[in-house]
Amino acid sequence: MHDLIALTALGGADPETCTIGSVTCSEVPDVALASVAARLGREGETHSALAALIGQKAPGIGQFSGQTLIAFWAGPEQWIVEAPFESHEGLAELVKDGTKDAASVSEQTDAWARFDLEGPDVQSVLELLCNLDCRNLATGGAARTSIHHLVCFLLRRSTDFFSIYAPRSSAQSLQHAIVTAMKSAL
Amino acid sequence: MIIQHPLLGPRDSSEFVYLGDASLIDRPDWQAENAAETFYDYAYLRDNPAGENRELWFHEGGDRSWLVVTRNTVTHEISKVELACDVARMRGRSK
Amino acid sequence: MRYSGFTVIKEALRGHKGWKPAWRDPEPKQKYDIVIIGGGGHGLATAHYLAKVYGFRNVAVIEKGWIGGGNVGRNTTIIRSNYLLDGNEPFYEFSLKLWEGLEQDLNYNAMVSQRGIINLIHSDAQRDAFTRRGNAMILNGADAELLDAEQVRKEYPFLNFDNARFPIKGGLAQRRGGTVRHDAVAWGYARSADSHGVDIIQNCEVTGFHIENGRCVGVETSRGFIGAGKVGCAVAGNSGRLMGMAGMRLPIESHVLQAFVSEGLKPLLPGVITFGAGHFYVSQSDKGGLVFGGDIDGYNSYAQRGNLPVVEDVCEGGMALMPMIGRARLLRMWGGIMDMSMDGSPIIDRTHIDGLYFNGGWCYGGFKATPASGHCFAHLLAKDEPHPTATAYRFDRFRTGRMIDEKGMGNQPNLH
Amino acid sequence: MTQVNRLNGGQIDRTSTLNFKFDNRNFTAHPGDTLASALLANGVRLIGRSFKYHRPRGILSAGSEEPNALVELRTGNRKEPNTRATTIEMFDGLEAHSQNRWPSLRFDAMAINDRFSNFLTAGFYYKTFMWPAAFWEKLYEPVIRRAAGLGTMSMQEDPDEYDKGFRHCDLLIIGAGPAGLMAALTAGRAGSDVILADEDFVLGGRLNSETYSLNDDIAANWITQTVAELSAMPNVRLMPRTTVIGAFDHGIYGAVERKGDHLSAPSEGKPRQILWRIYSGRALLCAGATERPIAFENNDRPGIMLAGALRSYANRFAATPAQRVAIFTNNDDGHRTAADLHAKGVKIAAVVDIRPEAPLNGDYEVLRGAEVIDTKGRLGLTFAEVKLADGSNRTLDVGALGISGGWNPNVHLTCHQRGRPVWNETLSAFVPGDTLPPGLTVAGAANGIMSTHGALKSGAEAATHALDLKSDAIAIPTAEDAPVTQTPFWYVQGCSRAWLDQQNDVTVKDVKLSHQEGFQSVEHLKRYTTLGMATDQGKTSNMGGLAIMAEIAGKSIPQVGTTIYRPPYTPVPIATFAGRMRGKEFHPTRLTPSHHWAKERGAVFVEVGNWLRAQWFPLPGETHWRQSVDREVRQTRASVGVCDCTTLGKIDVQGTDAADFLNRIYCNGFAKLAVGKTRYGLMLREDGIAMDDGTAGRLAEDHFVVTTTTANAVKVYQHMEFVRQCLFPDMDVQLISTTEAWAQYAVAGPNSRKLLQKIVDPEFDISNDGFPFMACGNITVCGGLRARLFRISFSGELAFEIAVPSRYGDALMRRLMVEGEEFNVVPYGTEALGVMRIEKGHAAGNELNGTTTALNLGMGRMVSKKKDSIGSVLSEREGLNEADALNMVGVKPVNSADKITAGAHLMDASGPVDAANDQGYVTSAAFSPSLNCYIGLGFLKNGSDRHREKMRLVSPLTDLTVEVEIVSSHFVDPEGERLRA
Repeated sequence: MHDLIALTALGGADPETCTIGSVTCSEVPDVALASVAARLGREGETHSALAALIGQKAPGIGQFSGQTLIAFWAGPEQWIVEAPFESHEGLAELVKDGTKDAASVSEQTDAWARFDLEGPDVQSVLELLCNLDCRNLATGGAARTSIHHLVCFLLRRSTDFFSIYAPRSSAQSLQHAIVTAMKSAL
Repeated sequence: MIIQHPLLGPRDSSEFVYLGDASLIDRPDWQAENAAETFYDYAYLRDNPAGENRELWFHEGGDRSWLVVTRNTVTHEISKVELACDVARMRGRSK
Repeated sequence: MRYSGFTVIKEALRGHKGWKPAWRDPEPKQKYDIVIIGGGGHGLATAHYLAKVYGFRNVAVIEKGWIGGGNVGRNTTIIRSNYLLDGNEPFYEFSLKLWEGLEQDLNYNAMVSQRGIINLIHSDAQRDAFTRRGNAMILNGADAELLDAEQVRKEYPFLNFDNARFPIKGGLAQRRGGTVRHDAVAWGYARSADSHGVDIIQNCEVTGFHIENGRCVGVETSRGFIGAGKVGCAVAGNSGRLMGMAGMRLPIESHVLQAFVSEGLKPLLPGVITFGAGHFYVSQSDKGGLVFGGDIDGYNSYAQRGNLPVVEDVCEGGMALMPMIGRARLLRMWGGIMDMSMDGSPIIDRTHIDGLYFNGGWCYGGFKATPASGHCFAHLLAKDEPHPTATAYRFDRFRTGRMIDEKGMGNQPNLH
Repeated sequence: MTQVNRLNGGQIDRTSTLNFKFDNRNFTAHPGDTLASALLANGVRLIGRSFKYHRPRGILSAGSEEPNALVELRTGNRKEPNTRATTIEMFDGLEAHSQNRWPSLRFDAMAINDRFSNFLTAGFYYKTFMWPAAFWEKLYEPVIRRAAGLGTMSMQEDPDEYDKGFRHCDLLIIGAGPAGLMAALTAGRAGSDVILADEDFVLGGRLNSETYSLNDDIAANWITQTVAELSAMPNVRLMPRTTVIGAFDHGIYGAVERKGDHLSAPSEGKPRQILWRIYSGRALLCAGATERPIAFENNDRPGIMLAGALRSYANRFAATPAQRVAIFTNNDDGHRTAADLHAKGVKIAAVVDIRPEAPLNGDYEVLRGAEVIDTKGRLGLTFAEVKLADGSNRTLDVGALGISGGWNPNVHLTCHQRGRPVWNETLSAFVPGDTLPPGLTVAGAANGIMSTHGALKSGAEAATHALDLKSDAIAIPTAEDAPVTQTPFWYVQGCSRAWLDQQNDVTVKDVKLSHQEGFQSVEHLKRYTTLGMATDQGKTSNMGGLAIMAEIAGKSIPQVGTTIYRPPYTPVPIATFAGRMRGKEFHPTRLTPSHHWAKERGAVFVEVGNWLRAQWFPLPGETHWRQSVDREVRQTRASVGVCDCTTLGKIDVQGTDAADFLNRIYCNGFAKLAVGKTRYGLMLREDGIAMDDGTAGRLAEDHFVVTTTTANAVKVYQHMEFVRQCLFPDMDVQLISTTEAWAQYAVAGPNSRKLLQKIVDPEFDISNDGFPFMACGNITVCGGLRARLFRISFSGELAFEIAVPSRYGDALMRRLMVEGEEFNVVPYGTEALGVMRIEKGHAAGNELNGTTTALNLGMGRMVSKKKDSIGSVLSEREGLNEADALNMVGVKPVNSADKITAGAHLMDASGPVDAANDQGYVTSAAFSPSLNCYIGLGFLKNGSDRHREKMRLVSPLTDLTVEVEIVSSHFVDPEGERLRA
């Protein structure tokens, strides 16, 4: 095992969290990510391979599904698989083995910084951040949209619980935007 | 403006990047006799209609699909939105 | 009648009874030597120079609405000649020189105000590019000055020097640049052309060209057929629509550019400022309004209105550059339709149809170009050969690969 | 000072008193007041000065249409010029100053203009100030500019914060008057998602200013009940203090919510205002109507105001401008004002009604068929001169005069998509036309329905219709339903200095002159006289001007036309449109994986697009950046250096057609590239001009890693997706950006291999044979961490680029520094990177400037003619292949002490220096520590054949002329032995 120490997207050894009013924003570094894109004409195989991986039907447009391993829709015939980092640092390899040559797989673990937004008033924060109607993004929904001029993924995990994936290099800017929105709204 | 994404539903046009006339899909044959002329026409001349215009938008802030949007350039009314890859195939493009 | 301080006083003392209409309202004649389509800045300027410089009096300018209602009446009033490429710089410098003598030439005060323009520099690469440009300007006989950050701060201490995302590292200044009262340009040219016998015909829309065996002999209009020895088109924004009537496809797309004005404020901006790291340029009018603008909306449009994203983008640029304007209020926003050409440069040329001439593709360089555009178009119409400063503005440059691409954006009009 | 003109009743909270200052005088007010109502209550009528003649100005209206009562609100860096006293919600400690006057409001020296007004008529400045030419900027203009303008800016940064937000609804209701409230009730009870926005701080609109009863109860009670019911609905969002400023495409509305303007300052972290982008299924305009004045001689004195405004101040704000008041009207509404004021104990001197059959009233005198023909009072109204029906004159001793010329529907938002209002004869006013913004309908007075009952009913109906509700229509409260007809009466015959646009000083006389000089189209009238161009955008003046122009031209008003209104409905602070994107937050900042480490090292950073990159790493004792950069270059070339190049775009290209795809994207061939190899690639735009360059490494048959320049990463990805989806949809290719996933470092210099061998796991052979120049592959480092290794060189040295997952980037950099100590490893920044690539003659952004071709860049032969690639056809155009085309060359000073600067132009060794003799230009220049002199790269006509030619490098802009020699662009190791070592 190598001996290099990882930093979170915000540059710390440990993740940051911030609570204002009823809403908490926390940085979540312990996820592994891999993208899966079906090869031309191999969509069916990719769907079943994906289903085998996440133990559920491959999520449709704008959806995510799974338990330990979760897949969310990223584009036409393209998904991102999410798994606990500790147990799945080599996720891309695992997914590759699962999909064989039916799909193109790329490691995306450190391409993204994840922030979880949780709390009863989360909607009043989100309406200051993103143009989508997050009230209508059902639980289990995944959307790719622009937040603070950044292209992000937005997942609704439960009524008051959203995850935002932002480009890792912009983590600090996004965190600043989220926190100022929280101060403003709460 | 709001673009009715064929897969994702209504999205604010600020999520998209505009390229231009959908005729950019019809790239000429590079080996044709008059390739120089057809490529000049393809690259530079536009119908630029005052009315319905078929145009290419890229969902940069979304699912990275290229769309063909049929939009009225006088009223901005959008009457049709298609995935560009479908349109391209319909127009006989392959590989 | 001749305008002067004296006539103003004289008229005041006799109850302003003597003021005559600035231009006549004639019925169209059967035929003119030259018919110019488009009563905007460029069309009216063309008529003025045709009459005054090239001696053509039997000329008509036909306008579908009211003169000056197009882009000359809806722009940010900036004049400058800070261009890089050989195809452009001599032309825009010629234009600036014409601006400098405009009041006397027209006997009309269009308030040409050479209070200087500064293009700000935010990176070393930008400085290199602006240095090359400044040198090109000087080599073409224009004025240019390279400023460092401290020199800029001296002139504009209220810009964001200390908390900027993209620090100001200097600027390229052209002291002879400035602003002009845009409506007055149209009125001044119209009045002068009219005084030289040109017929200015408003509310007269062209519905078609009359082309007989390859030659254009006149135009069909909402007020009947008007015969013409030559027809010149100067309808930027609507070039595609008009030339379509002659069966032409152009290397042009029509796009909307928004402009903005604030409430009237006491003088605070000495000159024109262009933000180099965002889409924002601003000046202050004589009435005190901050006149500012930014990028085009970016999609083909013939609607003279834009949308919120660009408004916000422009104001973000404004606040990033000069945070002291935060509490100034945006009073009005409007949109103009730009001929966005395939290399960002204009066309002044014959068409494949004899007797039919074209002037367009000005992108958003149109207003500052008005005098030279009119002069050069008049030259082409009068002599059937391009004016020396406009030889590069040909249709065939795209076919032959001789584009004049200042921004290096290629054949994508909305990037120029 | 006591509130001498405070009346009884009203919606003000007398239980608490607020202190405020106007022009440094102390006054008191109550919650519920506006600055305007408070000043009136305190007996203040004179508030400001007009734009051109500096005439004394008071309060004309009680709303956002106010042209006159503009003040500088607040002080210091929160000063807001041109703020309407009529919309300023009173708060304790409020401070305001009058503006556009000097030295004082009561005595304004510039009022001299008024004496010369006869010389300063419309457009006079177009006719003079032309001689001598030079005097315009120097003399005339500065005087004009100082006289013009209104308020002054603080010139300090706005300390407040602003937000932007996005809201979605089924129905957006604009205006919370009777129509708006009924619409909200209807839609709300039906369960629709409703937003009700109103610019006022209390809901109820005009009802708050009237004394009608609803359901035989006072209107206030009905409003309270209704608002209570609406607030209780989870599906209804009430937005008071929110102005809907514009109707944009596809049901998007801009709205400005004032969160902090009624406070002395916004609280910590809270915004002053929020710009909302409201996405509406349908929208309903219930914006009411604006009263219109009548023009007569000297109708602009403080104390002369709209009759409906007088009524608002009396009924809602319990204030009056004076104790003796007269009314001048052409309709019954004026009488309503008289009655209400009388009821409040204000003395009505007379109601002057132009109509011979005007209704009479026992409580006060009504002068039928009479007109106000002049007024007196220098700083405020003292007398009104009335011409009676019998031709005789009578002077009314009054401190205030209410004017009513009828009401104009507020059609503004219906015009925002260039729809034109239509003329309504009964109202003699413009009402919304049939080309409304799609999804918008209009109800109530805004639609020309002037009675309260009509407004309530039309609001309910409009909502039902817009949302297509099952119309079990809800009960409409009973209310007055008087039929409204308005006979047009615009100005009193024979008047000349009668004000139409009171802010811009446009009089009836100016309109006549404008017509006389041929400026007869409405747009010409506006632009020539500036009518309606003031901060109120002509809400109270346009109609009058239009009507008078019509009369002079002998046309009907609709024939003359109307000018359409543009957004915003009322002026909006520029900061509100900017929101949070200010200062350092103007754009997101992208940090590299080694950023925090570099900061520790004291690196100097530079903005590269949105990235922050280390520019150089100064050491103690280094006083000039050149010392640091030269050291970094020398040390790298002598031993080994490390540079963070994560910012280069990285795109994973996979699929069975990946190689084919790259063949189309790049002008040079990729099909035959072996697995485990990397190749330089040049990308052209379809027009044949170079777009970007980079490398593509083949990790597997069906997997390439493409790198782009930092600047073009986004553009190139977009382009590749276009080619994939739009041009070759049946190619089996998948793309994804991995730029951020991998921390990538260049390790360059003769000892780079030795350094890497210390961290690359032993099972991977990176010797020259095992891992030759341009090799690439997946490896592991530091005991099993997955990594990617490329043997490519931008510096010209033996070099590698190594990539590990970003989270380990910081640790890897630190490790390289530790392991490299024995080689005296040096971190280098973008400056040293730039110097070394210039020494090596590699093109970069300055050369790939969007106008250069492969030929210009010396790569003409790379453009393969044997395959179809983007740009190959058009790159063959004659204009791009001329004999004297620009070629990239190296430039060296003949005298090695001379400096070479980028942006300078190349001229022949002798002859004139001008554009005609321009031979080319230098794109990049730097001091080369390796050659110990300045060097440059540039483009020169036919440069490839002109090596060793002596030329002049000139930069008149920076007073530089240097004798230079044209050389090959490869200054260092031209044969490339080092990078193959």
